[in-house]
Amino acid sequence: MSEYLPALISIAFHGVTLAMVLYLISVGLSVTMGLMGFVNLAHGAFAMAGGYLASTLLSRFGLPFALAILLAVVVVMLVSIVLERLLYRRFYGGVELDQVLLTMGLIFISVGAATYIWGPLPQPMQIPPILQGGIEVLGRILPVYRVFLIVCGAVIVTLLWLALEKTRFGAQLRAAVDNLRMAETVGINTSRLFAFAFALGSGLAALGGALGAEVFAITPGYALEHLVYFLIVVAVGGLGSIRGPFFAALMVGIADTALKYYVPELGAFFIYLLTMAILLRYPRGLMGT
Amino acid sequence: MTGGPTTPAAIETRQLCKTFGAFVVTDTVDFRLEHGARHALIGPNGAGKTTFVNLVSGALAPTSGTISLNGADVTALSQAQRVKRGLIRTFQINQLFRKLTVLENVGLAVTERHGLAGNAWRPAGSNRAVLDEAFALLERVGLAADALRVIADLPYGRQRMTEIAVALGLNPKVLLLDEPAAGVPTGDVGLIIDLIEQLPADIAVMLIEHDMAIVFRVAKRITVLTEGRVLIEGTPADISQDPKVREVYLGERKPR
Amino acid sequence: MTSELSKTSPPASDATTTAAMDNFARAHRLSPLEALPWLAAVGAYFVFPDYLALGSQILATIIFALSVDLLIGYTGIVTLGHAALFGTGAYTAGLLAANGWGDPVSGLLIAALVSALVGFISGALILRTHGLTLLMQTLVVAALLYEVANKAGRYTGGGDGLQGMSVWPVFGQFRFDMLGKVAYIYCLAVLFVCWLAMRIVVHSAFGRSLMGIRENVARMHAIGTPVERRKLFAYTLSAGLAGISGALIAQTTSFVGLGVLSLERSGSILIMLIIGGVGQLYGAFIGVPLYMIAQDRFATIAPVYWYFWIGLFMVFLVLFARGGVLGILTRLTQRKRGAS
Amino acid sequence: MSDTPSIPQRSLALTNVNAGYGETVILNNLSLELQEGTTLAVLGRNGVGKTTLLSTCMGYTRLHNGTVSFLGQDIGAVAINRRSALGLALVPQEREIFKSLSVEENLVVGQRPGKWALQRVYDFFPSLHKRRRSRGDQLSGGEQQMLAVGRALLGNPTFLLLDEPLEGLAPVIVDQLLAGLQRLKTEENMTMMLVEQHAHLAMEFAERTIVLDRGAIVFDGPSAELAASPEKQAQLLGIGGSQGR
Repeated sequence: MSEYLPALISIAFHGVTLAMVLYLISVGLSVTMGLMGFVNLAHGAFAMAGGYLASTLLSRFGLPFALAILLAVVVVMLVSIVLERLLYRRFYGGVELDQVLLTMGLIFISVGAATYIWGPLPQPMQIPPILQGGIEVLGRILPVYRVFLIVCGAVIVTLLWLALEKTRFGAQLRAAVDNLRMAETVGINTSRLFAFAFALGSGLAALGGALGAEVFAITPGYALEHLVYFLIVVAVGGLGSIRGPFFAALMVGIADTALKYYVPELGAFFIYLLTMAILLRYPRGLMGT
Repeated sequence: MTGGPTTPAAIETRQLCKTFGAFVVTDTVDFRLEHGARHALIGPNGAGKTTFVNLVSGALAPTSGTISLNGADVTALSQAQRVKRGLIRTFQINQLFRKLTVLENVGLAVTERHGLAGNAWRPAGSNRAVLDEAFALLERVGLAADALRVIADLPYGRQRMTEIAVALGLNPKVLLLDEPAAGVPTGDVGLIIDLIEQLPADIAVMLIEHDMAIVFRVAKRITVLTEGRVLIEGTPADISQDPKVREVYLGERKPR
Repeated sequence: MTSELSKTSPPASDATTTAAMDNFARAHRLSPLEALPWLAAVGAYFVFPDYLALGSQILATIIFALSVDLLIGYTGIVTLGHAALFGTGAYTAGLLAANGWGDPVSGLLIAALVSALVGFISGALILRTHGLTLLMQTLVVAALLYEVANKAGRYTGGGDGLQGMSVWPVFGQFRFDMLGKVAYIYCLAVLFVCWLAMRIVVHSAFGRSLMGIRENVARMHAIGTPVERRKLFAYTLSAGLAGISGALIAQTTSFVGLGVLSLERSGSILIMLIIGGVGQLYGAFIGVPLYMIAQDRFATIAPVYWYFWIGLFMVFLVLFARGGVLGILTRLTQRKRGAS
Repeated sequence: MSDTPSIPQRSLALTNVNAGYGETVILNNLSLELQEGTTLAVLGRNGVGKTTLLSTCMGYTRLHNGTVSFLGQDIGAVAINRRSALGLALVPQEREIFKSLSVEENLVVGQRPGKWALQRVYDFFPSLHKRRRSRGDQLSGGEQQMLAVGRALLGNPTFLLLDEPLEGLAPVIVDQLLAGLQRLKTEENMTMMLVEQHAHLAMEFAERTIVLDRGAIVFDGPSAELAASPEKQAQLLGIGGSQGR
């Protein structure tokens, strides 16, 4: 048993790291898809933008790590509000095909723009010295940065859930998911609510993209390459759900890590198979409404 | 057949139930629609009338209970299979192809009935027999002049008539009419009533309708549904005199 | 059935009605305009002899776009994973040619059958879902097959692509030449057959019922249409067409890479189709050449900008020009007619 | 604001309204005016457009023709949430309680400052206070109805649209709710439009009654007039009366 333990710890550890990043990036997508009825395929582009911005602020402008990440998140949120007002809102609850086309277009724009500005190679993220190195846990050396990532993710998830449960904004968001028309009837400005929710989701994606740069490397093709995983987390978790994607992310993160460890020759095959099976059994996802 | 005490009904439901989550919309309904019947189903909003139509027609699967058509259990059959056996429904809200003509709307149904709609080879318009049959049907129901007009351009009353014409194109043995006159302006209601009264006598008709004028003109039997249950069934005279009905359906209470 | 038909009253007597019904019955007849794409294709053979390789790619890709149009435009099934079936056809033809069976025509047919089979099986599973879930399922099927091809490197060459394809002459007579003349004619002939089949299908009663399903499923159920079966048949047909397209490209380029199964492939074909116009049969003939010629020009000059501009163009399209080029043309002709 | 009796202001006015869902027109050329502080009962058989009338006031329907104005402002194109801000509130037929919100959250989620505050609603409906931590989907029918009314009140409306608030409630609850509505009328001078199946209760409650048939008004007058005439009731509302036609 003891000989398996280090491997299991390692899998759990790296699986949870992957899950945290996946969740941060995908949770906003769940809101756009569930609440606004919008297939935002370009969601990953916000994560990518967060990564690029943070790394540039770090390497070129020498900002402190925390400040660089924060600034990147804020910028992405502002840009996402502009996009939401100008583009996205016209297509809420509209024809799926238009949404697919629009967001595919945005993905392509993001690919082109990123290649032009940063070139085709992965963008390195400078990690502050304090987060470098490793610590030993039960006979395994675990990288400090990944521990930091898990802690960070856990804190943000807790804050997010608290905000959703305890604040008026959270109550309004839940009310709108429950019954959009009634939410408007009691006077909630759902249009503004959507913009806020969209910006929040984009900001979380940017955070996930920036912090998780070593899990999902920052390259121009980012939004397209990882799209399937982001969508799987949302679809399996349940559209519109905030908690569902968390468990889906854990499932995907740990399964992916374990499978790549034990049966690397099969790659992501089982994840896809599992997703198909879950969606056939639960078309609205595990925690969908 | 000869030994049975009763002949099988056109439609018979036994202990039919449908729940959505904890919410019971159809509650152990036993219902018989006799051959050639003119039977109205009435009840307040939310009594589960449309749900009942959806269950009988096969658009929804019941939680429990059975539905039989001419004595044969059809509970497990798909909507398409029930249509093939002559069980046809119309919709409370028009479900027509708005960009197509009246003739095409009916033609689609006729094509489907003849089993020609799966043919991927023959051009759709080339089957003259189908078109002629559809047109003859429109002449019969008084829509011939509108045959080539697009649905979206028709007055609402005519659209509702087309809704029934589509059902007739399927050769119904049992016809479930879900509020055929809903949304029709008062002046045109007569057209709908005439159309229902002229339906061939061998078709069993179940009619959901709020307008009591229509119900009392057309129906020979009435079932009152409240909260998913059958409250009472009887002749129009029975129903109009029943105090329970007056209370539940009209909300009458003794002033206190 | 015949007794039903003969029972009806005699045909409409009214002369105008009869004329209108005759028109209706003739709706599927060919119009002279429909010769245009073929004249253009034959013309291109003589006018641009240096671009026949690109031309063959365009012709083959039109078939792929047609197959997607059958689903999206006619049946209303939005798929983000049609590369799964395109790629299946490509790998089938490729594997046949790499393993000693290089006959193109039979290879094409086998590829079509295999793709149709994969389409039938996956369709039977995923078509039960709707909307976003269905979209996801199409995506996942494609991702699944991509992973299979990627990991079965021993047979497929994995990321390096399938090596050693040897394609025999067409009908044992016409060897694929360096200039791509034979390839072009071969693709054109196959496209013509596929177009003909597609045209027959969309004008048939079956095609009509697909459009009915797209417009109003509830009504189709109520008139007794076995909706799921029709959708599955459409999906299988579409899969077969996609397989033919993939096989054509594999045979004419003698190469198959993982790209044939990629999300990019599924996405770009959608874009090409939408640029042309959805659900009108000829959108594919406009969108595919426009996209691929522009890509060829732009991508050689400034590949970095290509994605950017095509993305911008798509956003523009969805904001201002829904219905694609065909939609714009229709609106223009209608406006002209309205003005006169 | 002044305490001197003022000339009653026009609250809500519909002029030649054709409205419905999508292409379907349910209300046919309907005109109606209501003064501030008055109560109106809307009666009629099922399916004649009573709910559609309320929905049109709230902005759910498609207005094909005509105008809807509130406090002198044309609101035909005003968004639902803006109508709420102007002072319109709806208690819908199905209550439509937010099921994943607690009772208290249901109340405050759309709260606007004004004389109706949370505590006042709890005083009004004490049983809501007891259940304030329960989730919306764990309430009884009566509690849901009180919550729906309380939720509407916390928006501090001047006009309350009530769609069959008494339906499906136990008699004792009906009395409680009616008492509450009565207080709103007399103490708060609330303008109310009440759709009810319980015709007598509604006529007792509201001073004016309209009867709808096929989307048009077929009776408009003092409630007492209709209440005093069984023949008229039978003709307009009853099922016995239409039999001989």
